[in-house]
Amino acid sequence: MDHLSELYQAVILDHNRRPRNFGKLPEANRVATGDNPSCGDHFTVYLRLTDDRIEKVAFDGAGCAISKAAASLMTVSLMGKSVAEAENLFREFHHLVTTGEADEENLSDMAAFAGVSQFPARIKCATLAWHAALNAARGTGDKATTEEPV
Amino acid sequence: MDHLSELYQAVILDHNRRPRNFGKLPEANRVATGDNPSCGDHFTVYLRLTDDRIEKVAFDGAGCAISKAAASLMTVSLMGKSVAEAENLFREFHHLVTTGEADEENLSDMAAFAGVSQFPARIKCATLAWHAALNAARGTGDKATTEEPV
Amino acid sequence: MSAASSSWQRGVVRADFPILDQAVNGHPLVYLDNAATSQKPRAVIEAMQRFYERDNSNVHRGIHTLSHRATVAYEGARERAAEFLGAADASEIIFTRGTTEAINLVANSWGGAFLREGDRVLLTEMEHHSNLVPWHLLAERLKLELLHVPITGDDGLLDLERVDGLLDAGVKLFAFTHVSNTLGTVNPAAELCRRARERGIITLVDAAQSAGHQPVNAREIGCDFLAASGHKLCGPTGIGILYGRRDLLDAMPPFLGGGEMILKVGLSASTFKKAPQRFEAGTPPFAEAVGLRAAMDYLDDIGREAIFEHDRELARHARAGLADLPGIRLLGTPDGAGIVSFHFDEIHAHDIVTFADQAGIAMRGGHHCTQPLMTRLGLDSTTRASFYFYNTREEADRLVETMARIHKFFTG
Amino acid sequence: MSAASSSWQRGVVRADFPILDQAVNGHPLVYLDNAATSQKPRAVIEAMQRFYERDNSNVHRGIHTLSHRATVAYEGARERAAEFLGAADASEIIFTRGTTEAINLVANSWGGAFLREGDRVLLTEMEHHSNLVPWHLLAERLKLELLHVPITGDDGLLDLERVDGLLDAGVKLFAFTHVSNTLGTVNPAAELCRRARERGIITLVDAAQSAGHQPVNAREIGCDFLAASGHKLCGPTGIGILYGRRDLLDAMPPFLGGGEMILKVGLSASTFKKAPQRFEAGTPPFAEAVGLRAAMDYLDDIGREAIFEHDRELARHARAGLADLPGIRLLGTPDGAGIVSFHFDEIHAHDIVTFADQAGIAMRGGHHCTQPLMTRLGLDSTTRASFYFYNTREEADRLVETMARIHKFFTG
Ligand SMILES: Cc1ncc(COP(=O)(O)O)c(C=O)c1O
Ligand SMILES: Cc1ncc(COP(=O)(O)O)c(C=O)c1O
Repeated sequence: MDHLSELYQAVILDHNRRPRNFGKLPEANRVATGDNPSCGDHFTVYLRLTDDRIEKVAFDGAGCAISKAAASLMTVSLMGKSVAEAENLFREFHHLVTTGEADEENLSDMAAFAGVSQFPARIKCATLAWHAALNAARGTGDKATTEEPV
Repeated sequence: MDHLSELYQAVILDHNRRPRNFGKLPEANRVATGDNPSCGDHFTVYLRLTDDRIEKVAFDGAGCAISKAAASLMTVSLMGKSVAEAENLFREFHHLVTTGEADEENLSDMAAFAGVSQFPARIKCATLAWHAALNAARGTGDKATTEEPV
Repeated sequence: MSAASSSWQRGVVRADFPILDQAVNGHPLVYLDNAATSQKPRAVIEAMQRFYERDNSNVHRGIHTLSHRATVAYEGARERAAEFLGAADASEIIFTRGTTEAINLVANSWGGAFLREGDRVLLTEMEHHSNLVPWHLLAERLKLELLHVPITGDDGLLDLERVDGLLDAGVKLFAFTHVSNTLGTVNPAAELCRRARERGIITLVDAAQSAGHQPVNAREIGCDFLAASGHKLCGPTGIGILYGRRDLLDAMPPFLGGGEMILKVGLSASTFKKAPQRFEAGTPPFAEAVGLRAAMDYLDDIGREAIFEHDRELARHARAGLADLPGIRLLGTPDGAGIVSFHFDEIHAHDIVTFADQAGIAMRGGHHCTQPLMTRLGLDSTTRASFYFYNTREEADRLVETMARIHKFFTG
Repeated sequence: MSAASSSWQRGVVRADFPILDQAVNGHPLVYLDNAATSQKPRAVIEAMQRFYERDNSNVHRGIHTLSHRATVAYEGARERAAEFLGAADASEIIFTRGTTEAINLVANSWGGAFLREGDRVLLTEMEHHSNLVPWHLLAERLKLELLHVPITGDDGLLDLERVDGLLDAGVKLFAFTHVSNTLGTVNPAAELCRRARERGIITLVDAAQSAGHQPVNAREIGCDFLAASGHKLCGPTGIGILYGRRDLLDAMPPFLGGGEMILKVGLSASTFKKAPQRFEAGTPPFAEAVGLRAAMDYLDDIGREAIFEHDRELARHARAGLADLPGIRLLGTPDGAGIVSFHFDEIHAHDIVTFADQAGIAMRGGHHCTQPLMTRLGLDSTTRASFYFYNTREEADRLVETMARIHKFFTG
């Protein structure tokens, strides 16, 4: 069960059980959804964007522990970031979940997702909400699905 | 080359080179064609049928040595037969080419086709003109193809 | 149970399946994903290997020795499939890539020729996407209306009282699954076909989940079409079977065009062979047919009645154990086939499947290609264990124990 | 020639093909029916066997270890195929049953969506039925007109002077074979595609006979679609490849409906994934993909340039020997691929093939699924010898000697 406790670290189980910024965001001016058609996971990410800066962010929807905790931790980390900073952060996060290597300073609590790299089938879960958030931030309005190329 | 000389007996090579009753039959009142779509063999059989008796028979078309010789020998043997006798003769011929066993008295020269039974892929060739002839005799007017169940 | 079945319960058949003899994540593999695809006995793997090493050649077109051997093997597989599925004649058997292509063939060829704007097609709420999407595409093209037999609830039974009324609503074709891949429900196929037949309605039975797991006889069922996949019945991938009643097949236009299915081809038009060749354009999966034949022989050697009893017995046993876990929602009925689907209030199927995999257990979590059924049940996904004759009671026990541990891990 | 090619000429590669080591009718097998299907090296047979014995599981839908391994293997084969055929990206590769299904996919999906009554499709007089009949079916459904590039004569070359005029006659799609399976003609695919592209005409290249016999790069050819069959390039039956330019694929509606290709399915409508998944409904031939990948590796290890030179060298050698036989009519040109087709005035192809088979030589006689070409040549059938890299000069000599004996037997 070593790999498992690495995957499901305490911080992940905690965010899964008590997701932060969960719910709709009435003042949102950007919204996008993310679907994983193969398992039915689906999230909506709400952003309040002012002058290219993410002032507020929330999400709702349903999914596995990994996708839900990743969405929750993402909302915490995106608060106050510029869109460019968000893109950078995602690049680091993506690097983390695909390789297990982290630059802990930027990722802070999200470093808990290092274990995902041992579970290639779950990488999609960890990045689902991120794809939706970035689509919203970029204003492309596209629907993110795990079927799209990263 | 044993099997081969059994397949291509002198009488078959002879009928292939000099097919009997080859050509159209202007006085025919029944005509049917036979096709082998996999190799392009195609024959037309012409019958003059009076009171259920085959008075005259001819064929034209093109095909391999086996199919041409079989057509030629068939025309010789059908001359003067009733439709029922033709059906019986075909049953014997079919038995011969599938099993190699002959009742030589009825089949006479056609017994030369016993070797075909060693070449299952060639049975279709030996029976192609027969199917056309019987379709003509029965007056079904169907086109015979080797794709039809025997 | 037969002597055969008691011997395979003692683990004899397991030795026929090389793949089962391995450790996954440090634990002996417990393969409970049989509804997705079955494993292959050595007899099947070796039949194909032997074919490639001795007889391989394209079929039909050739008259040399190898070509003749390959053609005899391919057509022999067709005859065996006719027997396996209770067709009247080998000409009622068309080889396809799988169940999905078989259903698309019927939708395109039969549906395209015989359905008209406003016609209705009856399906059910428990269909696999492969028996839904072909009809969606056709309905859009021809402007058909699709109706669905509802299920009664979590037990996943078809609401049989609704069937007659729906059939009477101007339905031309009734297509339904024999066994639900998500719930394990065994639908009363013969009874459903009888009701349709009385009304002159054409029937298609999706036998993907039944053909390798219980005796399936198209004539006894009384259906017009029946579809199955080789890979789910111990055969190779790349091959499936469509059974179609001869008179229906004869009246249907071609599906795909190409070599093998034609009588005469000109530059701008062609004429076509009879069934089954008319529906097999291009080089068919002939090596796969050899493997499929070995699979059918293998299954009938064991006996499909015995397999059915074994599968459902394991499912009942697993169900009984799982029922005790807190917060579990069990779907389907104990009378179903060897498939158990369940849901935990607070744990997502993907987390369960990942956890189980770490314990060496291969299961599936998701919508199982039955999204409308999920919607009907108010779920996004379930976790599914599906059994086959090579699974054991001990494996069912390991499943239950592992689910108990998972529950503790995520909620305790 | 490369070191590799000289080593396989010394018979090293033959040892990789178990099937070649057998006697047929008392003579060592000489397999000259490679245009119908190729034989399989041990590496391909064993790759599939290993897959079934260790990794077999359905792809995409699962997240357990075996399913992940199978998915990685399947998608790895797609990437390898992209490289093998010069696609820009793996998403431009769709796995089909074979060339025939690939062409039908384009005809139905692209043709169905983008062609209209009165539109013209340009083909050639030398097409295989698989690149004719799908267009016949579509032309009948949509009322299209089909045009054909003529050949110049027995040399079997396309009349290139006629191409521009035909393309200018309102053609929307130009579909042609890269290499003729009957004549061995190698068409100037890049040149033909350039002329079409200049006019905004979509192109489809039938690479069934070229993909395993010479370097084939879709981007260098500049085609929009390209189709090939696994079984003709040392791979298994049941799998083929359609290359399609990404932007075209993205604009095309689904072909078949079913599992794997959907985003969301409701009871009466569905939405679809992007290419390539959109075009792969149902369980794909994933074990075959593993075999196909091994085949592509095997061929590129030898080198397709070397294979091309070897094949055509044998064909030229056989041609030279056959040319001396009285009454022979040789078709195609000495510059073609490794295929020799011929006709004797007084001897039918079937008799030749039967006779050759008795001498252990596997050849094909008939119309080779190119009836319109036969009509054009004024023939019912030809006899065809088709070479591959495992054939030897001695085998080409045996062919010539045997044809001389046959000629004597039937005419002497
Ligand atoms: C030129 C050509 N096109 C298409 C095909 C059809 O290929 P398949 O039968 O593998 O679909 C063939 C082979 O028979 C061929 O030679
Ligand atoms: C009930 C049912 N129908 C159809 C299918 C589709 O079968 P295939 O993917 O082999 O075409 C499946 C399997 O996935 C199934 O379970």
